[in-house]
Amino acid sequence: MKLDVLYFAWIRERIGEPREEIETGAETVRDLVSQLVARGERYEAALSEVKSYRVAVDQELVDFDHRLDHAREVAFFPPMTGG
Amino acid sequence: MKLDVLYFAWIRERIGEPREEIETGAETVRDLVSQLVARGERYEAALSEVKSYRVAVDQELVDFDHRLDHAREVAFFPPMTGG
Amino acid sequence: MLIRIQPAPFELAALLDGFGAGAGAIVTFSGIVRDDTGQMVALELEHYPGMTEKSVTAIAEQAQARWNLTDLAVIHRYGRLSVGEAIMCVATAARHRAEAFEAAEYLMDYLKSRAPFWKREIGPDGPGDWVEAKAADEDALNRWD
Amino acid sequence: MLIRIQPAPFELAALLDGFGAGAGAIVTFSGIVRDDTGQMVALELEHYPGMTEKSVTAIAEQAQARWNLTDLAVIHRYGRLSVGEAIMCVATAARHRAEAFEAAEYLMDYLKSRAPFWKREIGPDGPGDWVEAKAADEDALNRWD
Repeated sequence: MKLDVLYFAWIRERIGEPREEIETGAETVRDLVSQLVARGERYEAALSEVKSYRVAVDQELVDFDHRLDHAREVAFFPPMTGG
Repeated sequence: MKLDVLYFAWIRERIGEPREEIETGAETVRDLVSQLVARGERYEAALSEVKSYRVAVDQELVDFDHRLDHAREVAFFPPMTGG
Repeated sequence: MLIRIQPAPFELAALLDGFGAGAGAIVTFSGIVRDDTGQMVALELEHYPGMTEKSVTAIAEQAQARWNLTDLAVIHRYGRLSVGEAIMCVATAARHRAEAFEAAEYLMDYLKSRAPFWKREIGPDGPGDWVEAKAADEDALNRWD
Repeated sequence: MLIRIQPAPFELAALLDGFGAGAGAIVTFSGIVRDDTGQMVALELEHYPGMTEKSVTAIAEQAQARWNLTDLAVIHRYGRLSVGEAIMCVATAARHRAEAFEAAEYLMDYLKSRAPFWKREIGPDGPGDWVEAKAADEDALNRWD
């Protein structure tokens, strides 16, 4: 399956790009994170500490056990600081 | 002692005037209320139910036991409805 | 700190011009004449000249003592106000939102039950009932004890 | 209901023109860029185009479901905002003040921690630290459970 993966704020900076298309067999967000972290240093620096960031699948906040069955867009970002 | 006595809202309407000067020997607000109520129907209709209104002495809210020693102005009015 | 007791209308925008420099959070509350019955054309607000400004100032000073506000304003009108007109407003400015919200609610709770204003409904045939104070408004003060 | 996510400045006065017809109470909150350190010249707000409007709308709809509001507005900016500029505002209109205040605080609590915005401080030498989310802001959501 092909996923659009988006990065924001310091996660974007650590990975070095705002989005990429990823070919994956990941069943859950957690699987996708493992696959990304295995890509090397930049991804490890951005995504290894799962408590430091949030995930949205198709623009809805989800937890790490969320299934990616029909997902098209996954976004990783720090806790929000709006308002 | 001479006091300026002021009436507001429905108390003013029942008594029929907004203010009057009253010569009194009342020691407390409660004494003054008794003296006023004894003046007749209009005052009774306005002031006999002490739970239905408030009192200010020299423009500060007080309770009925408040002493009138150096008082100059006493006001009777319903519970406020500002805001 | 700005306190105004006046019959004239006011503009919230004008009040906020330059208000609360250095604040991170500004809260405003506006009270509007509301027609609940479909029978009201205006409110008549009576007040106690002399005591009104004094008590509103005292309420504002209590709020300033309690929260760290960078600015505070209260405008309260009296006289005849048509349905839809603004009766009053408060504005609070603080570094953080919780302070600004709490101070504005505190001001409203006290202005409602401790500032010497009395409202009467004016219907198509003239003056109607005096608005009665609500037990809920008196109770609201307890949360600040 | 008005929701706007935009880089451009906004005027609270323009927002309030005609806002909340029939309401007795209007509350507004404005968030302003604050310089706590004396070293900040601006904030840069990044957001998640697509998700932002969706999540702000969902938050606003939750507030409307929970309180009886006659009107509601949220404007939230993104991009570079100088110290002293308004970042965002909410406005709520209701019959009574408690509803308007609660709904405004609810909106703020959720916008703060659930709308996809991220702030970074810009100093005289360029981009500085990302603003960290506060535990207190996350905790503030619990009061609405």
